[in-house]
Amino acid sequence: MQLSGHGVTCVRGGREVFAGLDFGAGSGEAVAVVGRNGSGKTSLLRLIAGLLIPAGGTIALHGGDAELTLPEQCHYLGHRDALKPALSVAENLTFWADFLGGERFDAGESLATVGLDHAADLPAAFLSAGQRRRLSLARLLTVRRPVWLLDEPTTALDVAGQDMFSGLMREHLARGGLIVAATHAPLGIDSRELRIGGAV
Amino acid sequence: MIMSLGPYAPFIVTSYAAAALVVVILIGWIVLDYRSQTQRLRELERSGVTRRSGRSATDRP
Amino acid sequence: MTLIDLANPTRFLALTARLLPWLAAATIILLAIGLYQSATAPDDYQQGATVKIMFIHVPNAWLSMFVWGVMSIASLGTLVWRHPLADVAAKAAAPIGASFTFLALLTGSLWGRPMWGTYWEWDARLTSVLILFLMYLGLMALWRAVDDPSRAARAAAVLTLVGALNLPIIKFSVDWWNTLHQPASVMRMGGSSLDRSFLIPLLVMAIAFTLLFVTLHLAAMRNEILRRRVRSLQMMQASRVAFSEVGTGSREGSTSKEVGAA
Amino acid sequence: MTALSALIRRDIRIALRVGGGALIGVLFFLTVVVLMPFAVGPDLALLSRLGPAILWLGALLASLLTLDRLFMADHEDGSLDLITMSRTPLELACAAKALAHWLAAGLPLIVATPVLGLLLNLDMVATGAVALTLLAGTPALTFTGMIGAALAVTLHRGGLLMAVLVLPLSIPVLIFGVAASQAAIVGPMTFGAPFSILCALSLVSLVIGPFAAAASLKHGLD
Repeated sequence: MQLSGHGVTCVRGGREVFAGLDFGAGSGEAVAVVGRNGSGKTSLLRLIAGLLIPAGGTIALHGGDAELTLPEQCHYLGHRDALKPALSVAENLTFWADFLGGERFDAGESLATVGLDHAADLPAAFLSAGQRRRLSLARLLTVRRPVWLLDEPTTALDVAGQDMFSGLMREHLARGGLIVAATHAPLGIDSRELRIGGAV
Repeated sequence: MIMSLGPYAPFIVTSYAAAALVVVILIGWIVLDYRSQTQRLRELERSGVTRRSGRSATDRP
Repeated sequence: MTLIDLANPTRFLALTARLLPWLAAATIILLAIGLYQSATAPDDYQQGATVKIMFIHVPNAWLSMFVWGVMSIASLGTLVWRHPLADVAAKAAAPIGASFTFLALLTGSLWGRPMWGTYWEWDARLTSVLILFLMYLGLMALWRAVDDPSRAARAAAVLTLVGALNLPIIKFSVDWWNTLHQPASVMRMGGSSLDRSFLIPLLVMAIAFTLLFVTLHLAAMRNEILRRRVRSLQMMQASRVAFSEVGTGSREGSTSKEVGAA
Repeated sequence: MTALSALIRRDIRIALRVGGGALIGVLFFLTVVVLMPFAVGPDLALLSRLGPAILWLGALLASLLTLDRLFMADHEDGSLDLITMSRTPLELACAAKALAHWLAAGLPLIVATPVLGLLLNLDMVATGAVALTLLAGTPALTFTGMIGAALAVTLHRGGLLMAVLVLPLSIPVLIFGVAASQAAIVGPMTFGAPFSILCALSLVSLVIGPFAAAASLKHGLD
């Protein structure tokens, strides 16, 4: 599997954020997107996820499921957790599992992996920021997608949480998945660096 | 030329006058808008902000 | 000169700069002819001299719908073809269309005062035009509500197209509602009863007003393009100020060049 | 299919739980209708004549106000990004969300209609007619209002602007909804004609609404 972008140009609100960007990542590879604030890290992830439309260039995934589009094979973990405070932890997770569809794993097991099994029946409103992030990670485990797009994934996670998350990413890469992560902090795994918008 | 507009002359005259007024306002708005935009472009250029390749923003070939 | 050539705003500005004086001249000549003809047109045996109001009411009513049609095509251009001038055209047309719609309403009500004895009758046609006017105002409010023109453009395009689909339904509903509530008094104007002596000035006036719209629209589009240039230059200026504070100003000037309506 | 039913079940659950807006809509409907006699006077004959119109206006405003946050809430917490990326077509997801909203916020209005009919001195037939027209017409209100809710996401603005944009589009529904109820109560025309047009309007909006909302959302997620 090979994710590649050629000459990708991003325009936001009439301003060119970056232009002519080339990048690539193969199975088992992680790319860390780095750059200062406003250089377009989040925009790049959203372009890959199909949430923004590139002003120029192409992004494609070769060797994936030919029936599906690129966004449909991606997990996007953004700044926002996509959690509903009125629903319980388990309800939140099973909803996304049901809605996203595809190959599916046991929700309870994923909750145990991220350390939230004791809180399954609590409303998500009671969770702390770190716990919410863990619950989002459980979504990536319950529904399998080959491409993970992670936007500042380690914020709000404590040291133990970051270690757990590094382990999850290594497993994902070992399965042949690929990761594109926008980050300021080190990811804790081997990764290639993609620098956008000049020096930090 | 003298027109006889009958008893309803005020309505007819008002209609035509209103149409003329609205059209004049539209034209005035467009002309003033054009002036203010070109003015601002010139000011921006004077302060050193240029469009790419140094072309003038107000250029008209 | 194809649509692709026109996609370049600079070329559009150059072309319209040459075209506009001719358009304006044609508009003035046709308007003069139309006004003369409507002044000399005989009185209607039923409506008397008030039929003269029709010579401006009908062209404005026609334009109120025509402009929405123009905006709908421009909206398709925004959503489907992503033509860079499409949303400029849509945005520039809205206030002009609203003005013509307002004139249609006003002249309609001035015509109605002698005919019906009241300025406002919940007549099917006037009511439909009133709703159209409300929709124009809503659309203009939408354009004003958002700072980023490309974001507003997409929302406005969706609303314009939904409006275009809905207008016939609204027209039909209002007609139906009108016959339900006042089956007898229907204003009789138009159709076969129109004499040639009315038809020709009406036609000339309609063409003259359409030309007037085209002229105003092109001029307003030029303004809109310039406005976007101002906006992107200001954004460049802002980012330059921001970055020069950090001390990397010189490089940023080249990477964040202005795109928008360039 | 599981995806859509999961979405519907989730939205209904959220609407009915603490913080959900479904019941506030009914309360608003009730308040508006109770307000009317203070404006037009407690004349029972007049109230029963205006009854269908009052109920329809109340339902129109109530469904519009609750629609405001149909997509906004999902946009704010990032759910909308995932919904857009998913394997379910966005048009279907929009339709599912609107359906869920109608089940949670529209149906209660219809259930409340008989009670409000009593307050407005409507007899059994009249109340039944109004409830039936609301049943046929409120889906149209929800599905046209959905377009406004999607625009609100694109524009980052909801509230009044949305109401101004959407209300003119709901005029046909109002006309035929009230006309059908009046026809059933006082005549002279048959109930069938306006009622079937009302149903047709609902069906048309069922098609236009999701497509327009999806078109607005697809391009407005920056």
